[in-house]
Amino acid sequence: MEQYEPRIIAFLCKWCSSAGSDLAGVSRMKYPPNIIPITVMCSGSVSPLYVLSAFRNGADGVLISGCHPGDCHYIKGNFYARRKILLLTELLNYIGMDEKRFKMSWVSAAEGAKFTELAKDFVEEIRFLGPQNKLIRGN
Amino acid sequence: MEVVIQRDSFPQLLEKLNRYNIWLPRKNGDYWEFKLSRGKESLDKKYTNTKLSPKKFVLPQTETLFQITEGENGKFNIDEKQKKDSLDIVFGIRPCDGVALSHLDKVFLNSFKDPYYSKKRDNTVFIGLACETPPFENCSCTTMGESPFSTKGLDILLKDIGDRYIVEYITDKGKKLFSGFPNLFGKITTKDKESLEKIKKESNKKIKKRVEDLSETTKKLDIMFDSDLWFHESQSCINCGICTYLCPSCHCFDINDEQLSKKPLNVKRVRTWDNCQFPIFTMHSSGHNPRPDKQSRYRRRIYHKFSYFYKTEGEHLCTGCGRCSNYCPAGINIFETLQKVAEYE
Amino acid sequence: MKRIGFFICHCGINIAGIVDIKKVVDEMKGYPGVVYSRDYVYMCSDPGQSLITDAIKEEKLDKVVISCCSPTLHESTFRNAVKSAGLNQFHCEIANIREQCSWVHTNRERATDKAIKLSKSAVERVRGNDSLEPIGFPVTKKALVVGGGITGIQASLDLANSGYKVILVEKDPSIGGHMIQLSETFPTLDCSQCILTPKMVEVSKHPNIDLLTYSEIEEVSGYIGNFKVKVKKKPTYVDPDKCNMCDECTKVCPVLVPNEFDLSLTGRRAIYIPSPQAIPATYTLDINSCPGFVPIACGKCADVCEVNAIDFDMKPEILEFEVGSIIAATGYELYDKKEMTSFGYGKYPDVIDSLQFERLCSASGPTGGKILRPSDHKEPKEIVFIQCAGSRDPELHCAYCSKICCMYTAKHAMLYKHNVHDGQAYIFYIDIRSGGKGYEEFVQRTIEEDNTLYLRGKVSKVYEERGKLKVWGVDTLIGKTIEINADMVVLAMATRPSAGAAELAKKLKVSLDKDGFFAEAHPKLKPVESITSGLFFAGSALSPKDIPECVAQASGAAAKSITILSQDKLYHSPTVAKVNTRLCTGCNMCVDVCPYEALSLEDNKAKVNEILCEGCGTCYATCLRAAIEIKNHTPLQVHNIINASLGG
Amino acid sequence: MVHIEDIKKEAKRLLKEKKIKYLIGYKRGTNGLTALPTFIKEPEDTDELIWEASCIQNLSRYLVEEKKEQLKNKAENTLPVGIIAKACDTRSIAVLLQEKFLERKDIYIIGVSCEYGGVIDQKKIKKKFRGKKPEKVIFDKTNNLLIGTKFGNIKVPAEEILAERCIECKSTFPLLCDDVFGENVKRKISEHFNSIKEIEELPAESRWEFWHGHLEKCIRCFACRSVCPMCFCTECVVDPIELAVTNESTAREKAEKVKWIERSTTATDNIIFQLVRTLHLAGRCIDCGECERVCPVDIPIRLLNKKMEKTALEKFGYESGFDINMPSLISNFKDEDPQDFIR
Repeated sequence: MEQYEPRIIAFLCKWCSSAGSDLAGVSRMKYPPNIIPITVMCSGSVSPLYVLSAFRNGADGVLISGCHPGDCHYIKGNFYARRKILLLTELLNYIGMDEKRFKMSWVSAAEGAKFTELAKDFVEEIRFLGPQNKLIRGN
Repeated sequence: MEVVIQRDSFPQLLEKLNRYNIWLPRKNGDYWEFKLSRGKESLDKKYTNTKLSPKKFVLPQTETLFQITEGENGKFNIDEKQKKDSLDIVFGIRPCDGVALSHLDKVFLNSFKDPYYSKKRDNTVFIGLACETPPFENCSCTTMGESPFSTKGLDILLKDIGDRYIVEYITDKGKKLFSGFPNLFGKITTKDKESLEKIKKESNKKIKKRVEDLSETTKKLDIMFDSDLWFHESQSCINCGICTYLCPSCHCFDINDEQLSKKPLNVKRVRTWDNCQFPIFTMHSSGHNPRPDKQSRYRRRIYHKFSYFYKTEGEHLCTGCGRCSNYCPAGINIFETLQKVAEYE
Repeated sequence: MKRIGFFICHCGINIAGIVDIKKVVDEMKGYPGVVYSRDYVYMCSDPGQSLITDAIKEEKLDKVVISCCSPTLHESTFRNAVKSAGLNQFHCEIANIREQCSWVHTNRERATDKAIKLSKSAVERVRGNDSLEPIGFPVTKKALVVGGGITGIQASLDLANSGYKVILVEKDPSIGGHMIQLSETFPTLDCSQCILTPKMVEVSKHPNIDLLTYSEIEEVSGYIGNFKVKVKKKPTYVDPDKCNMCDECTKVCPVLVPNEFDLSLTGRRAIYIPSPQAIPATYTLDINSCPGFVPIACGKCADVCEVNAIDFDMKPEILEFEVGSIIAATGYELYDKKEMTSFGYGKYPDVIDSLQFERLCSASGPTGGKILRPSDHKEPKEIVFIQCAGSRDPELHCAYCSKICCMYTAKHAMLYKHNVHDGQAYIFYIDIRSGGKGYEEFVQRTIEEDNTLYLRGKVSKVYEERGKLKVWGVDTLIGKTIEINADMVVLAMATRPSAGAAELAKKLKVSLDKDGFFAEAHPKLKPVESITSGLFFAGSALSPKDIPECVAQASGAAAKSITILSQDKLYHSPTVAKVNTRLCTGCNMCVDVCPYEALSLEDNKAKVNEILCEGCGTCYATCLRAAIEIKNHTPLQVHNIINASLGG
Repeated sequence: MVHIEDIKKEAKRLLKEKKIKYLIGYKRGTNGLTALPTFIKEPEDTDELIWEASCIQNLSRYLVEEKKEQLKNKAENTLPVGIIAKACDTRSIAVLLQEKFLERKDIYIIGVSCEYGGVIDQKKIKKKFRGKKPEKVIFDKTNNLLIGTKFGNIKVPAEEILAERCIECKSTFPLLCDDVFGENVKRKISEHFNSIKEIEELPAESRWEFWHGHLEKCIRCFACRSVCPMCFCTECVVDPIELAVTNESTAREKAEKVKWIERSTTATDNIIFQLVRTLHLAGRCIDCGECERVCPVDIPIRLLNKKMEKTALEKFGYESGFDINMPSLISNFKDEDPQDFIR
């Protein structure tokens, strides 16, 4: 039987987390290819609709990653993101979506290793949970 | 033709029919809806009427018309989603909703025969249940020229006379359905007929007649288009779609293509209910909206039901079931509007 | 219909080693919109770039996607190439299949699958991109410098000497700041006033500098290249053009108030000149202490003024300017003495702060350069200097190091010894921080040549007993308590941001750091820049600094200003927010969240100032009405990218 | 105690003295117990006003409509519109003011305190008085309500028939009022978030079954959205109310509308619609309960919003509808906002 391969969308802010994942590449660190990165300008620009849309289109997990508090390229975008994402997390959890499928992280441009660890752990967590079939479109 | 079946035999009847999809009214929380039968059960004596009308059996809210998929070699495969050959049997259709089915037939089976509707209509047996007591205060079938024992649109009508039902076959389809098991049915007696007449009379009496002669009343609509009645009647409307989505006769629909994947292409064409009370219903792509306010939308609803449809089809597109008025969040009552039309000078 | 060209780079074996290039090329060939798909070993090479430009022409491509390394490396390379072929730069997008794919994965099949998804995503991104041109806007070739201390003076002179007009605003009646109060400067011991006054004079004479003393910033609006500034010029009640500096007025003035310039060691009249070297050289009438604002009450100065320079009817003036850049150099002040009661400061006249000691050492000071006790004008024979008075004390005072105190205290001890040859100086210190050219040698001289006794430890209490100041402290090196009977105690007070900094920050709409200093845009790479383009900081308004550092930052900020002022037009990335006014309901939420003040409400609709907008998109994610989005980062693009990323 | 005669008198005065354009209030319903909205222009019509526990609706929704009409017709409002508002209704007006959709000068608020009561839950009444046809509900001075029926008045303990939201209500006294009737009473409240406790305590899978089961039924009549005073967007993100296009809109603008969900009434898209609505109401919903009341398929929508209300309060110390000058929940942050969920 073919092994189940989770599909994960990662919204990475351009200045910290995307750069951090670039660094993971430059440092030739290895992580599983299940995570498809989507670069956004700032974690603050990620609308909850993006997350829901990712789940709807078949994502098994969604990651949002931005700069550490205080390091935001846009000064405070990640603080707004933190609020919105917490609200979304609470809501998804409340309706019975597995909260582990949705994650937020701070990854700086220097944290290639952190990104690698995060990616590995997240893929394994999702692999353990299995396919997400609650918010799949058409259902 | 009329026969009789004991109330006690009803579960047996269901059992005999169990190779079909049998739908019975069942309570879901605070309201009734049609649910697939779980086997031996009876019609609940407390049953009033379903909140959502039975139109969904012939005109589902969402219906895939066909689906296009792109194959390996770039060829497209078109799948017409019309595989419905199994029979659906729906018990407990109130006569008003049966009348509504006859309205829908006029729309979908007359000048243009809608294949999707037609197929579903052919494969569904609608078994009515006459109202020995009108279930709601707003029941107004008599206003519409119908009765709680009307047979329009139905295949079979059951009439509850206490411990048994009088079974009236209306169509051949209906007659055929029960023909396989004659020993469940008995002959109708004079006594049965007498008690039925009594119940009928009682029931008719309980139903409020809102206007004396609806057709006379609605003739007034011809001169009322610019009346400020529409403004006042619709002032508390909130532009939701409850009245039309719950209405058994409303049948406006929209068709959309829904893309599931870009490459390989996977698209389906879907027909969904639409709603004239939504502001977007008449919105033009230019930004112009010929029915820009709720008074024009409410007026449209009344005119469609009591003027335009009447003029083309000879019937009012309303069965008096009362759903729109029972469940309107703002308490707008279509029958009160009709009364005001009647009083209009 | 869009004609999109797809190019994939092998990057030698960096990409091709893991990703099945051919499979990606084939897969992309069939993707909607892609009409051309090919690979090359090094896309960024000249032949690689020519492949793109040629294909644009031959295949009539209108958009291009290149799957290669991170866009941080070659996005601009490829966008320039695309531009040279006649397309708008935004019709080129990069899919990063090296750093985010081939370098981090090992499974060929799955890495290839991911490369395809990333490539499709880039196609979806480029599909939704509009042609955009950088937004150009003009620059007012004039700078505003706030603060007339050494930092502000240096910045103004550098700007003015480069040919730009400068408006220098100083809140006090004279420029010169704290440096003009100092005696000698470490480590060279040259006279502070002697080296500063020529610069002050140059400022006053410079044709490019408009000096506004006794003035404060009232309001700042606008943006880089186009700030609008309102300055309030307080009335001095003395017409500087008429005043001939005869000094008759001060002789008749009946009021005596503490002299700020001498830090209350002397007094001054209500009408006064701050110091002999004051620039502008004119008198100021301090209306808060003058009893005669109603001239009938006093008016003596006006009576004696032969040139009628005194004008009681002078009113505050609001002056408006347009400038292209702003440098805030608002400097520092000493820690509030009220906080230092345990050392007897404010209670005993002979416990003084470091600036007061500077005045005592200064030849122009109250004692003519002799070090005498304020209480009885006797020469102190034993003097205690206490370092870190308020600094490096996170529990009670300031957590940070005030940086300059180690050096000036060493200088004070040295100056004391040069003045009072038989005296003994003690210095209580935590550490001696003497990083800097010639600094360590200077401290060593203080210790060795001038026999200053450095005691490592803190002072717990200073109190007076029989005419002496008892200093209780501890020497942590020998582990014993120490008691010194001193004649005078000098506190090396912590430096704080100047009082007006917080208010100015509000007007400039920038944030302060946790200590109240201005916050630089980046602590290392943008040390004089603020988060607001066109606004710079310099000197001790940012953090405690000595003179050479202040001067260096002043020149740095001036140079940064010149990078703006020297442009005829400035350009700004066009990927900025765009409002759909038909959807906007004017709820103000985007205005609330915008970090750049780029949004405002006009006629109850959000309006974008494209020059201020940095395109972060926080407004989009906040807007409940989907009435605002970032150009070329539209929700539709993201929606399609999500779909493509998941294989749709 | 609130006396309807006082309200009528004031309403009459306002209309007579032309202080208000018209008054939005409650009149006796013709269909069951629930009071109906009425729009009174003439002073003599004020007699039809009622005030009792059946005045369930949040009439501020009609202020939104009035405003929209004004915007559409670019008309300048000359006189304020009068409105009879309960405590929760005034909070929704507060949010509308906070979001600058309404202007204070355009509204004249006649606040009515719910005192010890609140409004009734139609479903509870229906169950309790099956067949008795209740005609009106009268507030008692105590914790009881009197239900008027053909068989006379029946006394019922308030909590048995009050709407859940009223039982959990923080403050029964209206804010921002021009006139206010009734007293500001402190009443005992057991738990503000009692109604969601049960769901919160379910295991995740049961929570999913609960919500999936409910949202699957949604028929997209959009009554929840239509009745909500906070849903004043021109174009709803998930499914358009109307298209914000004009004759200047380009074809591309029209073509490139994002379809976050489809028209097909699939459970997934129903859920996404409600999730988006819930998120958009976070920090804005003031728990008037209208969405849940009007839902024809009995989806407990209020319990979604209640969860956000709880999160806003517990995590961010934010309460909606009390302060019109502060930034909204999501257009604001505090340095100490929780981040333990972030890795």
